[in-house]
Amino acid sequence: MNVPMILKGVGLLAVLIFPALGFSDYVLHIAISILIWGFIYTGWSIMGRFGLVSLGHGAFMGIGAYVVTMLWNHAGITPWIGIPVAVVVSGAVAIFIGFPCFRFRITGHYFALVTLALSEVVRLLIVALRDTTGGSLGVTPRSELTPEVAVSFYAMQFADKTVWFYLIVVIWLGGLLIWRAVDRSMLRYAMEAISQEDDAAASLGVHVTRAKLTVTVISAAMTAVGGAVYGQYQLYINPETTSGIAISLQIVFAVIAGGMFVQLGPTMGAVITLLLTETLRQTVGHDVYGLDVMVYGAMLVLFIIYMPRGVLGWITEVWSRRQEPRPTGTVKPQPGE
Amino acid sequence: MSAMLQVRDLTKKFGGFTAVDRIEFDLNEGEILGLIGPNGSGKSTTFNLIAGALTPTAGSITLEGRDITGLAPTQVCHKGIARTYQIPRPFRKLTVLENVAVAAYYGANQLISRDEAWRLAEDALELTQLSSDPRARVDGLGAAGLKKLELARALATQPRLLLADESLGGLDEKEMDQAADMLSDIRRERGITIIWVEHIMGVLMRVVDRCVVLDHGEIIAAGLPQDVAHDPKVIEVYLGSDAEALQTQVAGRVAGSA
Amino acid sequence: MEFSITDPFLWETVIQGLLFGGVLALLSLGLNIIFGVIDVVWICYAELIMIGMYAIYFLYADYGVPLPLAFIAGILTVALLGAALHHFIIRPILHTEPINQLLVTGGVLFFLQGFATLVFSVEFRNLGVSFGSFAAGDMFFPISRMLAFAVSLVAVVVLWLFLKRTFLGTAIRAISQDREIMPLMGVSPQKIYLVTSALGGGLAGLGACLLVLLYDIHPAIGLTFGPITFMVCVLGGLGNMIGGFIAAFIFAEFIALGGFYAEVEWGYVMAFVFFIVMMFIRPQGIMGSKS
Amino acid sequence: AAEPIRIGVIYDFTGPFAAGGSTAAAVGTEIAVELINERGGVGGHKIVTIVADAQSKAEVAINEATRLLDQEKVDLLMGVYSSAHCVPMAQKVDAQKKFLWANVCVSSAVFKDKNLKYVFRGQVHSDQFGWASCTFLNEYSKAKLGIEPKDLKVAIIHEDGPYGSGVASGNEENCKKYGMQIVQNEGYSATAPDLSSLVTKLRRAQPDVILHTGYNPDITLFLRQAKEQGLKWRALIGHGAGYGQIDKLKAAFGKDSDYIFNVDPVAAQLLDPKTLASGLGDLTAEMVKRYKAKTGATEVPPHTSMGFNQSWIFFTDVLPRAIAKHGGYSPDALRLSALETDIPVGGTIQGYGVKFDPPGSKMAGQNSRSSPVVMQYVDGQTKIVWPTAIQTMDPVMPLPAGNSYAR
Amino acid sequence: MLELRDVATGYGSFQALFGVSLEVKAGEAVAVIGPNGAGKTSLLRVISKVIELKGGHISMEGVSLDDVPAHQVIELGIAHVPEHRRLFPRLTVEENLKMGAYMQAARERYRERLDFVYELFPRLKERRHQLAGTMSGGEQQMCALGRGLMSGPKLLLLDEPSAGLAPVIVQQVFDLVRRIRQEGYTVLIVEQNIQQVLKVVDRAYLLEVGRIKMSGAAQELLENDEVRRAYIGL
Ligand SMILES: Nc1ncnc2c1ncn2[C@@H]1O[C@H](COP(=O)(O)OP(=O)(O)OP(=O)(O)O)[C@@H](O)[C@H]1O
Ligand SMILES: Nc1ncnc2c1ncn2[C@@H]1O[C@H](COP(=O)(O)OP(=O)(O)OP(=O)(O)O)[C@@H](O)[C@H]1O
Ligand SMILES: [Mg+2]
Ligand SMILES: [Mg+2]
Repeated sequence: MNVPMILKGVGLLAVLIFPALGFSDYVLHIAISILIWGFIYTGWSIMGRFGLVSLGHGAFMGIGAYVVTMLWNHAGITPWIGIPVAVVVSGAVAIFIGFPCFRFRITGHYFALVTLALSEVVRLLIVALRDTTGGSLGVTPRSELTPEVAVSFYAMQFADKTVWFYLIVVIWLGGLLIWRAVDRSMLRYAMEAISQEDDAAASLGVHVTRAKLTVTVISAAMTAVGGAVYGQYQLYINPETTSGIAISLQIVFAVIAGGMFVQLGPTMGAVITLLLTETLRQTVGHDVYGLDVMVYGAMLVLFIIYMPRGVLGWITEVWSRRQEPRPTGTVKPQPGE
Repeated sequence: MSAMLQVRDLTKKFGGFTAVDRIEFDLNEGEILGLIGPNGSGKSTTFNLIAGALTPTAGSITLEGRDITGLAPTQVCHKGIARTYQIPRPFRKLTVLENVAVAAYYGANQLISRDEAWRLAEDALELTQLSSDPRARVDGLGAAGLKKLELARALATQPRLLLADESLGGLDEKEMDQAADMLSDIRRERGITIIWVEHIMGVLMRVVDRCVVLDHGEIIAAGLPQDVAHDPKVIEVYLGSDAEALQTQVAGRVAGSA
Repeated sequence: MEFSITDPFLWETVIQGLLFGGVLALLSLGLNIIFGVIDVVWICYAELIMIGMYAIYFLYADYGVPLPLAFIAGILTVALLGAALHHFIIRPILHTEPINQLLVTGGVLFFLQGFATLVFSVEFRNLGVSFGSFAAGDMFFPISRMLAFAVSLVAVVVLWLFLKRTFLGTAIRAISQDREIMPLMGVSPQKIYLVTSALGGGLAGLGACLLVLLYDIHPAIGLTFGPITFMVCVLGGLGNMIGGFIAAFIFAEFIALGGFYAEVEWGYVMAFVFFIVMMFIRPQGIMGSKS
Repeated sequence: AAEPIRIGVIYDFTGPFAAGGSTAAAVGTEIAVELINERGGVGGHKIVTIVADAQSKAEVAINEATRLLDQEKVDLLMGVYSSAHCVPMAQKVDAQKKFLWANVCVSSAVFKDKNLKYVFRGQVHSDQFGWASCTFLNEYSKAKLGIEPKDLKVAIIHEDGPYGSGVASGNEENCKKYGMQIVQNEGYSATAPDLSSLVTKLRRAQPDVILHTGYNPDITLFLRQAKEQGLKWRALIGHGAGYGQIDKLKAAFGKDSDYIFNVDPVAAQLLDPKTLASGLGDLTAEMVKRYKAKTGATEVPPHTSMGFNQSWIFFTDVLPRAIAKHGGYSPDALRLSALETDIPVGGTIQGYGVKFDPPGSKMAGQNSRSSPVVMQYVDGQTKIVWPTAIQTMDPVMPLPAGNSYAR
Repeated sequence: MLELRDVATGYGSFQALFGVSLEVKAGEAVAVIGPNGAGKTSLLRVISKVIELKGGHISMEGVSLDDVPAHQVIELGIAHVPEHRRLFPRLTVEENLKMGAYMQAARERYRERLDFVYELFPRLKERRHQLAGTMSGGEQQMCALGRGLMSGPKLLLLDEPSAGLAPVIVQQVFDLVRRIRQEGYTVLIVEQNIQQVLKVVDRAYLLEVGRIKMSGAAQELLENDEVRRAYIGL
């Protein structure tokens, strides 16, 4: 039992009893949003931490949200089936776009910009296919809720935010576990190796394309689940809020702010960015229009310059520096940062 | 006995330029073959072709009777061929041990446990005399250390054939001798067959069984070190005035071993 | 819709596409030179253009500065802004992961958008200057776009000569290949970077001069050009100015002909899909040389 | 004094919608609140507003609605500019049994088949925009253009956002109904940098009338490219949003902005006060005065009237009755009161009356008496040309020679 | 001509040189030899100020270099041909040479110097429009030397010019160094190839772990037992 473990335990307990603390629905709403986004950001960081900086996750989120809602609205298929379908679709798209990218060694800025185009294509498609998707007006999953029916498990619709909260806590914890599994796997070393010297990694037996595709598909699938859950929770999706460049950038920035090399970094990113935007909008935003966006931009700049590993990355760095000299003995490296 | 590796008619063109021109050679199991030649004569390109990093324009490569021409680097590795890079390419974000462990885990042709991978990695580090601080970052290794790391990683994949590209570059003369001894040891103890590219003739000639000399992508000479050292063509394009010293040295070796 | 080579509307579309390509080409120039030299993508590039447009607008519309002077001032403003962007924001993180440099300019993007909202308000502004158009039979070609086309042609030639012929230009090309040894040549890398940033900024300013004639100015104008400019640069091979130049025309034709044969909306979808497909066929860009 | 009534007011003050009329509408609402409070509030209650910026983003709009209701404990919500915000917000608020009084957003989708109980809108809806322009054309085509409606060639172009596509589908449906020939129907992104191929196609299709819905930047771009590429028409009918901002069009196009039609809820100051209930003329004058004082603008856009008028209806009709008759201003009281609203045509400053569709009907909650008007810009003046009963000028059609766009 | 007194330098917290003093007289050729990682490259780098001078003093012809920024060192007549040649691979040979003449004073005599270098290395003239990155190792080394000469330096710093080259080319490179000497240049050269370099230079310093271990005439070091045992093998 070490200090970080204790902190994590206490943190988890705090999360679990959170709804019982009597906060208003708004606070609960923000908490739920943080967890959904935290999950999505965690999904992004699974590939982002290895230098696969995707600006295209808006596409996967859009696919998740729209596939599930379209299946429900047009075919009456429950989201419980819709979500796996969305995962498969987004995984397929990830492979479709990822395979050539990785085969042809599209990395760095190029990869970022190709994926940026992908997220834009998905957004444009949703808009252009307005007869099916509802276009940029967005669409609401057909509601099963009435004043009498507060819970429709079949439709994955719940009037009570507390239900949502726990459902999403489970999903979020699942995301963290996936993150950890990847972190502790040999795949992580392979990806680190690839991100440095992909030729050398290949000649040492690492299936470069396969390894990259694996993390990409995991990441895309998580994002799609996030998008689907987001749509179910908000009971409304539109192309701007679930896909396109803006969302993709939002995802990247939040992860950078929180720290993508630490398990809880992406969640931290969600906490920081959501609280920051909410606070800024409610304080300066109402008096001086534009100032909040300005401050937000400036904070991002400062984060990247002074805390390139994110807030949590920075904290753990300071922490581990204080723990110096590092214990020796076991030769096996401790996974994780 | 049929040769372990057979290279036939191997050709590589870059645009209009022919870097490797219809070369052919055989390699017997347990041999150390020296691949030498002037700068730009196609040595590294040949390695890249065998290791799958480049696809041949023509020709074939056969390992232990199976055609491996045009396989991807990963597949070639799994067939038992490992290579080092002339300019070291360490994974800078990983520790020394992790660098080698990746190779051990993924380089193995079958699924091995992670513990097994760590063990193989430690083993390879020991063999290359790198085991002093396996948890160090590779940045601290220095030129000689990086060369050793290249070897350690290659060995961790449990190859039967090792392609070593200028493993001595940047070492001082004493370190060179040590490294050369290491290659002989590897061959003797593990039975690993080696092709070795090097410009430091004094050291290379001491260790190799045979030499192949490339110039402008073509083989201009092949044979025992003492024959190659006397070959006028090789002297002209490659050895220059070093030839004399080399001839006496090689002669000494032949005499010594006889 | 039938295809007919004699259809004057088809020809008009093709030529309009060409002219629009000129606009895109001009926009991509600055971004490309920055990437080619400093290896940084300025995500906020279109926002720099926006600031330039505002500068020109206010000088001309509010202070009565003659248009040519306002143009020069606009170019200088953005050049200065480009240099400042590099000096204060890019330089401190030049040694860190390349993607950080891309993202930091994303922060600047938000900052500049917020800044414009705060200072210039969300109002749409329009210079109200029109140069009319040139009629060839039944086809009409806007002079402002022809101007953009001509300016980008001249700019690319001048830039090319500058990079090929002068010492400074050679140094600018050299520094992207080996940053560390530049001091050994007696070159101060910082100075080159600053000059390049200013040059890239100045080219953005030049873009602003033309855009201000064509579009309304508002804080979100960057959305209109940002993504498409990046696509053009990548398609041409990041940092490859000639490639970017050609890519601009290909892209514009896709938009124009796609819009002509299908719908405007689908024209853009097709252009983006084409982009993605091209990345797989020629990942290094149509003219890129990096392997 | 009685407790103040807290109202959460949501508009877009930043992002693309802000200048598209949202800010102007917000000022209208602000003026209405000021006036009411100066008159001592409603039933002794002062009105307190908590204003929120939706930043032109749906997610923010939802967050703000939740915050205002839960955190700020407002009694009801009001405002909302964008239809993309209205749709989800209406549903959420209704599900929570909270009250939303929508002021500006027009999409029919907000109400259509949703059977909302606590959401009401006095504003016209998008189907009516589409209906108004086609009906206007149907009435005047033969007389003014000498073309039978069934021979009239119309082109529908629109930005592909919720607003543009909503209006356009109304256009399509109604013009088809009148038998007109729709030679082109196409959407484009409001941020598109180039519309030349659209212009080229329109030149080829040669429509008599273009029905256009868009925001400011794309309208300017379209008109500029149309002019430069020699696109001609007999009439151009815009539908609110960007076309509601005549001063912007005038700044960009000068005299060429003359004779453009615009379908919109009327800007109150344009109506002849004599056609309205007594006192409304003075009210409009006061609104105009205050708007100019607050913003320094010379033109008062229609959005100000929308923001003002809906608020005013609420403060002077729904709210007092709820307090007096239904025992307060709980969502249920407000709802009951709203369902009783019955203002005849001519009873509001924008001319239309108010009667909400009852629960169970297709558009439950929508004002069935609202209607837009068709206006025309002449020499920087805005004239009402339709409905004929309240017109202040006979429509000028076709476009007179001399205008750059005239055939 | 060049004088170093108690020079210290390093990378971050790592110290590479500890109080190194040495001297190069006008017209001399001096070698610095030593094992891997001894700090030879660092020594040349600190002279051209590519890395920070952390202690001691450097002067060139009596002018202190202590506070001169890296890109101005060349103006004092010091040209540094770096380790691994470091040509600009996607510039042509001639453009590489042009970069060598970047500084203001050299630009004025650009033509003249170019002719001189081409005369010295006719091969370069032949290949002047070829991209530097596509040339053979030996040709690249010529180009790197030529680039160093373009600024018209008084002192040439050469860092392992023979590394990674085929034996014949190594001999050519040492021939080049000899020729450059004959043209009257002062040379400070760092080499691993001790036997060869000591045949070319007048004097040499032996550097070990950041300190000068020994110095003397070239012939002296070549015959020194310790040097022979530690570095020449055999
Ligand atoms: N990817 C490539 N594209 C074009 N030419 C190449 C490429 N790779 C190698 N070459 C050229 O092929 C020739 C052979 O190169 P190679 O690296 O095999 O030489 P080498 O014998 O290893 O030389 P050295 O001893 O200097 O390492 C060289 O002229 C080189 O410039
Ligand atoms: N950029 C750097 N960052 C950190 N340490 C460095 C760096 N460059 C060199 N060093 C370290 O400084 C020491 C001296 O290096 P230097 O390159 O000067 O040695 P050298 O004598 O030139 O060796 P070689 O024969 O390998 O070229 C070495 O221990 C090396 O690891
Ligand atoms: Mg080689
Ligand atoms: Mg060195």
